[in-house]
Amino acid sequence: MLIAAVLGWRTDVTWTASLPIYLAVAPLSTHLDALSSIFIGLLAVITISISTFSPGYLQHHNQETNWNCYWIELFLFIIGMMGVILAANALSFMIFWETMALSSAFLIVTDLSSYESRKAAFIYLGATRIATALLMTGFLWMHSLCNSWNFAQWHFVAGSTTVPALLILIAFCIKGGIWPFHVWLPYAHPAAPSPVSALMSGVMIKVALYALIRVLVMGGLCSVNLSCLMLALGVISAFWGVLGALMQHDLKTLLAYHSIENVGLILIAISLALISNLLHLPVVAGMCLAAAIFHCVNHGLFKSLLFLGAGTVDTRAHSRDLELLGGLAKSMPWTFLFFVIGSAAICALPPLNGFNSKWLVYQGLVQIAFNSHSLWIAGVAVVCVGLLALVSGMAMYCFTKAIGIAFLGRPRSQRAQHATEGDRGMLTAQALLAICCIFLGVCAPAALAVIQPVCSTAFTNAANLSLVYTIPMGVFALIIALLTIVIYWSWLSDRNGSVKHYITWECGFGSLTKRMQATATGFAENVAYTFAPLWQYHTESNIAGRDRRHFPDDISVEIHASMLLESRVYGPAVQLVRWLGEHVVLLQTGSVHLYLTYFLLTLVALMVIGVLI
Amino acid sequence: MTLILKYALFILCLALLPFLTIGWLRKIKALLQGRIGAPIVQPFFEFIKLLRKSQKVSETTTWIFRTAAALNAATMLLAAFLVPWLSFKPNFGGDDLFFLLYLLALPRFMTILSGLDAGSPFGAFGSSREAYLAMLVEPAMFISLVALSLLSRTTSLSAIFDLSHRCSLYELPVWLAGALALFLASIVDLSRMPIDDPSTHLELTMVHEAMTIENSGKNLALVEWSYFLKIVVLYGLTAQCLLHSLTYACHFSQLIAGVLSIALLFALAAVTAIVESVSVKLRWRAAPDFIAYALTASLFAMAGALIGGIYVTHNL
Amino acid sequence: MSLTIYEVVSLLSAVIAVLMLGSKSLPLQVSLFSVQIWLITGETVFFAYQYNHWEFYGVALILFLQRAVFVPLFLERILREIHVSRDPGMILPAPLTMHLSILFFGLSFFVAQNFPAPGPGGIVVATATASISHLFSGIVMMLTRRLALSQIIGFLTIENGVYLFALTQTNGLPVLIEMAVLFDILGAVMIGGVLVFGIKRSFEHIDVSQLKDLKH
Amino acid sequence: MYAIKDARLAGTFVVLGAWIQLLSLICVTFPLFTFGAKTIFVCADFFLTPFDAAFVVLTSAVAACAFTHGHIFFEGELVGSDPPTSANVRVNYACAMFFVLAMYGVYFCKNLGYLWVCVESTTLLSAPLVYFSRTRHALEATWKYLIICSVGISFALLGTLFIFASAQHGAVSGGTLRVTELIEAASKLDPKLLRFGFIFCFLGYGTKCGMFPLHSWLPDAHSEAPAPSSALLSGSLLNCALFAIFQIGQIVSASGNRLSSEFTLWSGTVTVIAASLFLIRQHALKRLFAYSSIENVGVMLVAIGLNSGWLFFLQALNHSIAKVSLFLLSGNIVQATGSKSLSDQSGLMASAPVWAVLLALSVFAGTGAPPFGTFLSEWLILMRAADLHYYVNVVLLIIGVSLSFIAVCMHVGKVIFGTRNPHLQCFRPLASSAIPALLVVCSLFLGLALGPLMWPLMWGSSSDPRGNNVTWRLDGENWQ
Repeated sequence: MLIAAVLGWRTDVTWTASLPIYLAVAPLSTHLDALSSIFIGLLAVITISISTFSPGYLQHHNQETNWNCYWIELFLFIIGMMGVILAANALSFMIFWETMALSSAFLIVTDLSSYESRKAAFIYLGATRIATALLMTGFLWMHSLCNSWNFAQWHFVAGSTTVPALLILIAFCIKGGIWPFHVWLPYAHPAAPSPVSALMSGVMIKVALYALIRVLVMGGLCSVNLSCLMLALGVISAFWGVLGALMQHDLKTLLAYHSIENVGLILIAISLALISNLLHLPVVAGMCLAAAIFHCVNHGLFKSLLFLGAGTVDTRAHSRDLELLGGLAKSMPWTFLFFVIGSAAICALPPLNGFNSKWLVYQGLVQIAFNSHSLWIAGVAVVCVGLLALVSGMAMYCFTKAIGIAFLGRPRSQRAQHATEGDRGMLTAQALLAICCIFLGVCAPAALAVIQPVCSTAFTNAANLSLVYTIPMGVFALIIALLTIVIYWSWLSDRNGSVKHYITWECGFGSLTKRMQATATGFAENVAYTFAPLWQYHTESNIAGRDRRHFPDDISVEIHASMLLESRVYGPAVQLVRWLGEHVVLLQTGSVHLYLTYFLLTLVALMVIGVLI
Repeated sequence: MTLILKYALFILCLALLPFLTIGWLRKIKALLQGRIGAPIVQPFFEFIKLLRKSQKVSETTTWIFRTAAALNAATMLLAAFLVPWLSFKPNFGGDDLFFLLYLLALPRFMTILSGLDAGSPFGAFGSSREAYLAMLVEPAMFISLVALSLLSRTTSLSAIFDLSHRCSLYELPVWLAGALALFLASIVDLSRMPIDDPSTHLELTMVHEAMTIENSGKNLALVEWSYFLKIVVLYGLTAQCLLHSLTYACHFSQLIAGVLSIALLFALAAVTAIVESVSVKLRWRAAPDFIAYALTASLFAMAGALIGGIYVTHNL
Repeated sequence: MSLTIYEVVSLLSAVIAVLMLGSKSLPLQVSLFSVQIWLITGETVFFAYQYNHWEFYGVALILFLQRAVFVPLFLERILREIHVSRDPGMILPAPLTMHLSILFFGLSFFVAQNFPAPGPGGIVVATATASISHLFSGIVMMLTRRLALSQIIGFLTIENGVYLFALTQTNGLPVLIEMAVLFDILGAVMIGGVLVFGIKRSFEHIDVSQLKDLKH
Repeated sequence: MYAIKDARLAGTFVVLGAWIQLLSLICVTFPLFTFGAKTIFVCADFFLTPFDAAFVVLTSAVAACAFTHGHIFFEGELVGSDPPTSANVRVNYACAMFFVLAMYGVYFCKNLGYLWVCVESTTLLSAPLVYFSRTRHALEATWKYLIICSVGISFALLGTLFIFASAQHGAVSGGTLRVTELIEAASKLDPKLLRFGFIFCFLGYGTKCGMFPLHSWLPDAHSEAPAPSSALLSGSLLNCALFAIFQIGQIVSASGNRLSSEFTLWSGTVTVIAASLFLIRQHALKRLFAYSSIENVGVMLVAIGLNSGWLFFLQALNHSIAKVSLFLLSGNIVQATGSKSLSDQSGLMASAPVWAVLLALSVFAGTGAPPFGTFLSEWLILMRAADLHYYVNVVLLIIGVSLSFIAVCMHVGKVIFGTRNPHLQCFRPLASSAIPALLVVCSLFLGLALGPLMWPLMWGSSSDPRGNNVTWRLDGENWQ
């Protein structure tokens, strides 16, 4: 696959299946070019890492499961994603798209016995089917407009293509987990086994965005409303995702919500590319597209790194609940190191890869602000900068929480106390991804050089990225590293016994118990309080005892948070359908007389129609 | 010749100003409170003293705690070399504003983690609050700096803060509002009053101090030093904004500009001292309201920059 | 207006069909049914005589044997076997069903008016009305009676209507088809009877309105 | 068959007979598909066009599969608890044979009268199949099936008579029921009578094929019949009734009356929606699949309404393949768990992985998920509808199809997943999953290699049609 990626970057390759294989009205054909090769490369790297990770993970997994099925489904899943990336026409796309969806749905239920995973799979299946239905509609529509199934011949320039474009956009948003279609994501990703969630979160939702770029952006979509809609959705999901992540205390759910945030970022970048193209700023457009693609790759890397880390924790500490973890840094140092690298990358801290793509997004925004002559566009761009800053601040909050509560401090439970380091395969996989993160962080120009041709094909005279990106990241990284080492060795390191070990300071109150540490809930309470209305967040504290002011006997705090979107929108919709179903079956009472009555009524109706027509 | 002089001068300032500024700040506070107070160079002595002391480290901690101080110091040093916080700071390039803002986020990340590392409740309080404040204050920082960058259509700080072009009428409000926003934001970021009272030692209320409660000896020295550096960098940047708004009135030679920028730095420190002695610490829940002022100021700056820009383009 | 023999006979049998709805006891229904058959057969014979369709004598014969001889005997036998003489009540009271079917009589008249002018065979509104109303009363019978047997009778009534239509509205189907149809219906009745036995055996009654286990 | 006293032996004979039949039919109809031969002519009333031949081959293929699997199935029944009498099994075989013959008849007849006779006799001959297990439920199902279908069918006869009458009025002296003659003289048929004829036939044959308000007998019959018989009912009988509707629709639309196509189109759409709603709340596996058959019938009705026979055939083909495999598998599962209800059948993946995988694949094949054949045929139908500007129907269809997919997946998912089922003992798990496996492979093949297979039939040329701007050859339907 890597070879294919490299190959594709050099030259465009088109392959059409030979005659016996033919999808009735369109051939099964694939097309490999610079864009697809980048994603193939990402897929390849992550596939390699998870396949080294899986064996170690599977050993500690539930016994009910059938591993041959697991591997087969995984294979199908990867094939499906590859196919979607390579598909050259709508029908091939649909084939692989559905293969991807169904196989991943099965992968979610790898643990056959658990009810949650089944529920998650059903929710996911429903969501993805709705996406497919929208896609079908959009594709058929486009076909009747363009009279071709080839993506290459689809042009979204005419006004008549707005609605199909919207349908396709929504479909990809559902698959990509954009707000408000993200509901399936926080269920599906945690329920799946960690390698799978790494693959889903790392690649699958990127594949949806890839399809967005492939079909809409490459199709030259130029509808102002759609672009603005994308921007709005992107901003909301970036914010909502990180907020949700802050509210979560299950490690994998937290990561899942963060995927929503990053997908939102990517969508923002894509929409900026479209908008700046509409503003006749091809340079900026190219930059934003590059940002989108680059962030896809980066997020793929560090998110799967984090998921693998979470998986290691899950298998070795037998819990994903932050409140039960703690002090793992001691028992699993390497996992800890990789997790810190991943978190730093996702918080976009230099000199890691997350920063570079985010920097490109910021640059795109300010460039639009600089060059647009409309006050409003510029204003919106700058405000977006502020929002992104807020989001990245929240991201840091969230990941310091994750690391601090899970890995630092002292174990909060027996499980955490007896945790052990993951085996070699697991660590190798994470190491590989971590190295990729650092490499892409330090050697951004190389990555940008790979992305360059895509932007050039998408927008004529797009930016020359090597000129845009001017930060000598490598040098700075080197300086910081050297300075740190120097300072550390000159003062902090424990040479002449200048370091005395001692217990944590406790005001001389008496030794600290592990329950005196901060909880994840408490750590994130500030944000929860600030954005309480959005999550219906409220606490019920109950302090009882004779002298409850000074010597309370027992203190209990209950926290309630619910998602309006689920409770007010999707829930009722599902209920409605179910209600319909339950009342339709009442027609079928089993009485033959009633059935004959139906017959009679139909007969009369038809006769009347026959007479009247 | 002048180049070498410039470098020497800058290194000198970098070495001295952090200690002097904080010393000066404390001195003013003492005077306002009717005490004589320690000499201005006192912080420097304390720094040396701490460097000589050995450090106590909790067994709970990991390498994060051990290396955080060093990494912070290194990063702050790099930042101090890149951010144009003095008019005569030689230009080393690579001073993109987003890069620098995220570079400043790196030590924050490490500090928060080191606060959590010992597993002590106080450190956790501090870290949580620090993260919260940072989250709230970053939009203000970003927007104000972007607003300034709108004036010179570039994101390179040294270009933005280039004194060679004088500030026109429509740029004046932008610079002022920007200065205000930056100042307020820095107050929060440096966790000074009225957000946090660095001189109190009630763990439950502290932010920065609580976070670094476990540090001692050499470790503490480095933490303190990087904190001092942060003060001068942020206040220096604010001072530069003020300096620019002054250029509306008259044009400065390099010398005066340099002197002014240091003077303004001290002035800001003095203002901080006054604020800290006349105001009381805000309730924690009220902190966002305070930060809202910073955000509003930055938005003003943005609006000014945009409208002014339109105005200019139409007049051209 | 003067009524042709066809009209008189068809209307008569239609009326009988309506009357069948009114009758409560099965044997009465069966005998009414056979009267119907007599009428229809007679009509067929007349038709054959009038147009010299010799083969229709054969049709008439088979029809007669089948419905006027075999079916009644068959039904009688079933009745004897399973000792059900009275209908265990019906979904709607008998008079009401009669009125209902009269209503449908009207509807069928309304429909019949839409049929085009008579062809050589002499389509007349009355005959069309009669045959269609047969259908309706058949269905009404099927869906108001609880007994399995009454449903069979209703079905046969429908078939009578269809046959009547074939006879009067078209001047004669191809005889082969006619025969095939007749035999098919015979088969239907046979199987129906077998099933009635089955129902009796496993439910101790032939009240089909209680067969309600399979639902949803 | 009944003469052979040993049920097992009889079964063997039936199986052999079925396969021989299939092979011979393929050999006979071979020229139609390849050398462009127009018809296999028996007499004016009986002949085969390639279109009919395709259906005949499909029917006999379904029969062969059903019988082959049935052989194993009935063995399982005979060894299982409360086994049926050997007599029942043999009666079943005998009726099944004649039933299949009657279905061939439906496709052979080019005379509406004989068509009617054949359809009616399919009802009569399949009633014993439903009655197989002699239980109360079976009896109830059979009674409903017989009564409702017979009534419906008698109306179809009336409709046929109307058409005959309409032919008598000016078109053909003395009237005719031959489809070809009717189509030739279509323009001269008396419109009013023709309209009523169509309405009655539609009603009658609609009852037989399980159109929405008249479908009520279908779930009972399909769920109560033994698995192979329900496979036959669902996989081939429905096609017969639909074929009849198609024939009459041809005549009506030849007379330039759009009524028929509109009727069929809309009833199809309504059926799809209704069936998908019915699917949401189900408790028994076979009833579930029965409703999904209804949904597919709706899709086929739409294809007929679009006047394109070959789409109808494609859908029928794919549906038959998937549904046969589904019913056979459900038969296995019901046999193994000894219960019809979904709640007792969970944990299949853990207990019988082969069946579970096959079940999942067949469900995807049956509910129109790519890369299986049904997806493509549905896609083509939607495409055609969109080209003819029936946008509302397209949208409704997509909604219905997706809804039914979700519903079926939910229910089947409950069966497949879950912890190991203690009281589930499989009877010859591998042998009993051979035929379903074969069918799934066929469906996959159709999904991926449909084009070349269909060009000779659809476009009369074995070259790449280049999308959809091509004239289709047969039955006067073509892409405008």
